[in-house]
Amino acid sequence: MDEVDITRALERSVSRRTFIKGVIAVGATASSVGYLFRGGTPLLAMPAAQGTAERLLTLTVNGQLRRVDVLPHETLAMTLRYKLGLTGTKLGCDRAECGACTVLLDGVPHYGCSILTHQIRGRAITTIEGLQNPDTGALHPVQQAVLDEGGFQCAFCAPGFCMTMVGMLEENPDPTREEAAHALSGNLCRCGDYHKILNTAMRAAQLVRRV
Amino acid sequence: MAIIRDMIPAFDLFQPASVEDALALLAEHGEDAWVLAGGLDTFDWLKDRIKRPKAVVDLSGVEELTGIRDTGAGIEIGAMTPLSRVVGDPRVRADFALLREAAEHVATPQIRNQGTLGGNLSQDTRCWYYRSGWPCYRAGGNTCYASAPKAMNREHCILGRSRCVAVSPSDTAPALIALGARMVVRRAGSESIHEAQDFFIGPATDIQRMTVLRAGDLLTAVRIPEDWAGARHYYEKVRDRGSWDFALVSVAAAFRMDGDTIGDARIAVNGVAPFPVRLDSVERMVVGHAPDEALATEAGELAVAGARPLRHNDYKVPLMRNLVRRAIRSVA
Amino acid sequence: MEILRTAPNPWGQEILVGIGWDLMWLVVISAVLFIVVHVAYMGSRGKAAEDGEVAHGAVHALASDLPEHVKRHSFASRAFHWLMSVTMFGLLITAFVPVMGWQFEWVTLHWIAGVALVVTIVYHIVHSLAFQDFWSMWFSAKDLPQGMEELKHALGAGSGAPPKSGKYPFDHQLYHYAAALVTLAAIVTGVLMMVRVDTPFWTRDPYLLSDRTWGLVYVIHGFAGVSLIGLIAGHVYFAIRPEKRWITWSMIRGWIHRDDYLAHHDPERWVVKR
Amino acid sequence: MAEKLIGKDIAAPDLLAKITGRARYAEDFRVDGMVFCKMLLSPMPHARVRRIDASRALAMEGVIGILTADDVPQVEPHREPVLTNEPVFEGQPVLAVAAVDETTAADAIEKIRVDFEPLPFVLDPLDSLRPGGPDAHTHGNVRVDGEWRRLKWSAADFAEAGDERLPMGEATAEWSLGDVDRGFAEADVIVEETIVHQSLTHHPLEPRTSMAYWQNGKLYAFTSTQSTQRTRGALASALDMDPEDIVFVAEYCGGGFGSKISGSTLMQLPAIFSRKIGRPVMLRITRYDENYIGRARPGFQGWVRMGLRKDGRVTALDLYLVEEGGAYGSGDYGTAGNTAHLMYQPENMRFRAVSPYTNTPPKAAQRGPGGAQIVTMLEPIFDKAARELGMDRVEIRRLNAPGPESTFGPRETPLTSVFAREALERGAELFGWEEKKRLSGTRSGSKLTGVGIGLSPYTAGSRGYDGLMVIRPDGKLYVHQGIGNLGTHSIADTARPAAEVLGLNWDQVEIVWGDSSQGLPRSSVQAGSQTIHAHTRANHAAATDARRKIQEIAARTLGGTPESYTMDGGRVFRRGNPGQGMSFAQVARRAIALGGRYDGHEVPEGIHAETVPSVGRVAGQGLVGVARDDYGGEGAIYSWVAGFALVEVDAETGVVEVKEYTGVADCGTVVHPRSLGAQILGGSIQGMGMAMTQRWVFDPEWGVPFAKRLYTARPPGMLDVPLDLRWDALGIPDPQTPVGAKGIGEPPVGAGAAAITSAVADALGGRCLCRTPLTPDIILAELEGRRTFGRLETHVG
Repeated sequence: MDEVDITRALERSVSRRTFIKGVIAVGATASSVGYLFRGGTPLLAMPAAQGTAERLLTLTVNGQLRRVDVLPHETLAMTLRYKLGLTGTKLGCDRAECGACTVLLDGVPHYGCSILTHQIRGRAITTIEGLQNPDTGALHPVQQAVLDEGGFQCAFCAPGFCMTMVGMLEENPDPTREEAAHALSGNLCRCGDYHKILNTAMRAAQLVRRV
Repeated sequence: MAIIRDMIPAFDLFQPASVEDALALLAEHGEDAWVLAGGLDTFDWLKDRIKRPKAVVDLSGVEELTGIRDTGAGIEIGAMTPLSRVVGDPRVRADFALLREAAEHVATPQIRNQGTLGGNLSQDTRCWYYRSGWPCYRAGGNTCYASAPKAMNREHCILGRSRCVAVSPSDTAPALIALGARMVVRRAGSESIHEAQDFFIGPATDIQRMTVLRAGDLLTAVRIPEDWAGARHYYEKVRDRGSWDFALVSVAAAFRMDGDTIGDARIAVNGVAPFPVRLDSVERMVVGHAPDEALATEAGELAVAGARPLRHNDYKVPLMRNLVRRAIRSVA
Repeated sequence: MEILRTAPNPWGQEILVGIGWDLMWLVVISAVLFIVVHVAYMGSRGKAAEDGEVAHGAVHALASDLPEHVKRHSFASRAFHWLMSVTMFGLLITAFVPVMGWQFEWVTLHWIAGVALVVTIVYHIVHSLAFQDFWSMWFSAKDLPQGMEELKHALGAGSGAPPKSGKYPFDHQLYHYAAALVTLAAIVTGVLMMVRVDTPFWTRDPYLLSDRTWGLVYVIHGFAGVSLIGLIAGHVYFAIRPEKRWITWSMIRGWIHRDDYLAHHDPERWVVKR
Repeated sequence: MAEKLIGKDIAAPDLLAKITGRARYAEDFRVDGMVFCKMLLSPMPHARVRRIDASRALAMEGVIGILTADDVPQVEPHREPVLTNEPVFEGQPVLAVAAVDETTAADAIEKIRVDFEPLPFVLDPLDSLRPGGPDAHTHGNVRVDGEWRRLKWSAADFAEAGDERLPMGEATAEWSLGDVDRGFAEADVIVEETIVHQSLTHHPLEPRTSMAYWQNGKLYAFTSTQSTQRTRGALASALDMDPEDIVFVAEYCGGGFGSKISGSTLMQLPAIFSRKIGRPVMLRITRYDENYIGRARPGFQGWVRMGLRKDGRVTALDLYLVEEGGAYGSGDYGTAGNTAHLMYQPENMRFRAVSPYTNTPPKAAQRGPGGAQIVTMLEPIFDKAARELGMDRVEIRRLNAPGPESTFGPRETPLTSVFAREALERGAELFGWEEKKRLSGTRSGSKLTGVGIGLSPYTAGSRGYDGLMVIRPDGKLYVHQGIGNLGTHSIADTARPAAEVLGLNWDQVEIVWGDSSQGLPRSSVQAGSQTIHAHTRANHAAATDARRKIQEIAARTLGGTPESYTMDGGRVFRRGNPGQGMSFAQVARRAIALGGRYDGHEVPEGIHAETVPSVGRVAGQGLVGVARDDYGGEGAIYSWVAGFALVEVDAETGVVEVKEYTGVADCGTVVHPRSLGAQILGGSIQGMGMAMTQRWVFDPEWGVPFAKRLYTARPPGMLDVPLDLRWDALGIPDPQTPVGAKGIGEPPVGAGAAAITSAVADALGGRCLCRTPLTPDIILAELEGRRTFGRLETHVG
């Protein structure tokens, strides 16, 4: 069945209540068979309950439109890592505690492990893979600051910290060290590299202000 | 009960775009429905596979539940308003700084970006026995594991216990009580308004709920009247870590001064009982007096009168006493 | 319908937690149905009045030297009965009203009522053994045929003149034993359960018994509790039925009229001192 | 002149990958046909599996197979099996299920019915030592000389101690130096305390995920591990295979701190499972799993008695430790005893210890195992003695710290170098000790100020490993590193001496790491803070070999003696005549042409058997430098960190705020200053977490742990550490190693933790709480005189 037809069929099955509609993009869908949710039902084989969310979503990830088959109970971190191959977003705890999965939704840091992909339709998702300028290859000031300061040790936390820093600088490009510490307090670094991470944040702020 | 605590089991996801539709869905699915706001409490339960709702009603698309507006007689904050928006709101900042401070003490920046005011108020307790899926009273079983003679209960209650000894985890709750807020609760076909302190219920009333909300109910908004706008206030949360930690004890207080004496006061404490505790008797005692050290001491002692600590949380008695003292001292 | 509630314990073992509350509703609904049916049945037979009423004043040969008021219950017995019923109602209300949906802080009231019940029961046992005719509540195999007749009449199903009983009719005896058994079960389990409740006198210890044993204790307590709903509903219903009022009054006034004595009791089996 | 590399800040070459999402950690690998497995964890702390019924799970669509204890290598009961039918801690993996996706695998696990028979369990080692106390294993509660024993102390042992002092029955480990009784007789001041150090989980941010598949009889294994080549060896020996049949990939490791030294037991699981079902298997370890199998630092309950003369010298130290052995035993106590001796150099010492097994998650080395705990516990007690003697705390430490002639431990081991006194002096200066100690015990409002010192030694090196490197025809030096990449930047930093020996600029150096198929040399495990010492030496040796070969090739090609050639910037040339020379690219091609030992076709004598096939893998790629570190040396290699902290204790809430911290290291030559600073401060911060917040909590009735979440286990976050953090290093080279560098990973942990315990005791007027963690409840209860739990109680929460 054609994708668009499927979606229309689904829409018809939805009751008259006003439910959020997935943005329907024309074109081929991303692989609807991810690593994560292959076992159960393939797309649309499962009869949807009245009014339930449709599974085919179009997400804006790092400036690109990506079509994905997303199960209702799938978290954004899982979609990114297992459906879209964006493994830069890490799962440190999967419980909104460590911050390794931090991504930006419309520029604001969120824990990717603790939000359903279905909850963020229409919002722009930025992951660590999206920081570098895709055309020029130029690093984001935050990334440059990491290189300048030799930031991070094991760096499993690094993508999350970088995303939080980007979000922080968007809101406050001239933080004090203390403000930066507060802004970054939702990310854990088990290597205890907080000193260098704060140096990096301050350096990044400098670079951002220079741009 | 180790076995497995991973991967959310399947559910049907409903994403209403209006409160009416949300209420209709909740009415339709009754006990099988689960309200999803910011999800920070929800996903723990689901990933741990302990609570298994059939239908999840996601409120993220209900725009009318988000936002802060001036009602003329105060402000109304939509239940789905993210905590960071509450923190950043100029009106809250100017007139209800107590709420701003409390909201700022919630967990982490990311959680404040995602977590909602309604969710912070309605979240379930963090008792680790209950959260481990043990069949305690709160989970429908016939015992409390946390108050057993050798149980680990440093974070449990010293007041208000009734079979269950868990504590309310909300940081914003005591602030809203101190500000005299009212909670707007709707269900299909009706609306009710609750004083903040009555919104939270103890195990004596219903051991399986933390708030008045029953299946089918939706907390839609919090109204803060002008009464305490611009009042002097005190907020303090004592926790083990500087972020991502619940209060061991927290205090929120609002004061109106009458010259050198306290003209009016509202004081609430959390982390000490299964519900945020409003200290009416302390309020009555301090009004009309100068907030000197003697009054602060007396207030602290009165606040903890009747406290019954468990094996590992005796420290909460002096901690609560001292925080109430500090609150009184703050207006000296 | 949920008869027993189970849950995995902290080690993942499935344990009993208590009875299913559906049982409570089952008993409540059954009791109401029974009463409704019985009222209708009795009404249709129009027997109530004639069975119960005795023409007072008729001089009876045997009655000449009987006092007009035959003493049936001492003050102590009546006091016990009513105190016990207060505690029993207290227990039933604090146990089941919250389950039915009206929430309040029931635990403390419940255990206090339970303690009061235990006190009254202990008093009753001592009193009945030491000061009362213990055997008047007792029946033996030879009493059975007569007892069955009495039972039929008690329910309004008998024909002809009601058979005369001893001091306690057979239905009372049966009821007493059923109630005693169930109440004792509730008391024994309830006293054990006190260990798990915080009181001013001790700190709770849920680990006195294994959680499997506790499950049984809860189930027995639960069954006893819902059984008591049925027993007490029946008791109250019959007590207020018109044909039984003469005997109900005796629990208030302490005596029955000489004529009721002669009409309903066998003087051989209930010997009244003249 | 090529740049000087040692002592410069150069970002590690893998950093860009780490901040663009390109760095692949174990969970980031994907293979066609890959399936997921999930584990069923024991719900009981000690049990026996009677029956497993997996029929409903196996009937599910998408479920591929099951792996049980019967499918995995059988090991002796004191060794941790991959899966078990007799779990000895709650959360131990019992079986695993593979399915096409994770949700199906998790659903399948729930459908499996396992009939467990509960067995007696014990959480507190003292309970196991009580008369008639339970044993954690059915075989006994301690192991002595490789044999199980049931060690029980007498009721009299317990009665004698009372509630407030550690009972001390028969020990299983004991040593003495001098005569401790005589030492106490000579002492003018004697301090005595009972101590409790809680167990705490490692919690590396990356859980120990593994993926594996088989192809043409070879195992391809991807795992999260601190070491690379040595983990391959561990995996091979566990699976009884030739290491050369494993392609082992571990490019990045998201932290280990001792918990992933040579991988983990569970890294075998996907390999075994994959062999059984013929599909690649991913075992994504969750934080929940990690709690149980991710290892923990063992806790101590102990007793210490210390005697000092008026002049401040420690005359006697008597130490008894009861260690929580966990499910599979632990040996931190040994290092603890040695460290205590090393720190204070007591004239007489007695050490006794016992380490009963307990039904708690397995223990393992955690950054500074044994040493960190004992430094944390002893420093405030030592302060107490200083206070009684009226001596300055820096001074008394200087006085007792070891010097160049000192030895330590029962075997009276000498040290290669020690500059502990200098570290103290430099730390005192940088911290402003003289000025800040005046704040000691002062109160401002509700805040009590305290200053503290932690002087912490730890092992810092090893000898005799191999270096392997190739100069390829592109003219670049490829340094092959068998060590791991866990964030210490060692893969790059230990290569710097090689570049310097060969006169290369850093951009002419490439690092080859993380994939055994590329040919990696025999290396140290990346643990024990050895790497910078061991592998600057090994790479120095291999580079020296390469240098010699380059000189020989130059001499062969251009004439003259090898000695007449020198090199710089990627060229070898005649001394005094830079024009006469050849590029390294030319040298590499020439080496390939010459073959034999030049391009690795001939392997030198003396290198490790594990390096030999690796040399074979690089043979022919260019000029091969390969050598064993034969520099030798005598004595133990130790680094030191002197930590200084200023804290404020809120007397009304019990909250401790660390305001300032300074750490100064004696760790030889500084190779990479910024990375060194990160180690000193990062380790210290881990120590602060240990001292202030982190612990395990167990319900004593069920033997089940809480504090399983990060927010309840409480590793420190950014707001829990001071903004004012300072570090420095003495930079005095160790004379016994050509580069002069000693390790630094571990010494800071004890320094950071002890500076806090010492400062908190100072703020409380010298009152030592003598337990960790110093959470607000414990401090407030102490201040208010309301302690409600036992002095020796562990796992309190």
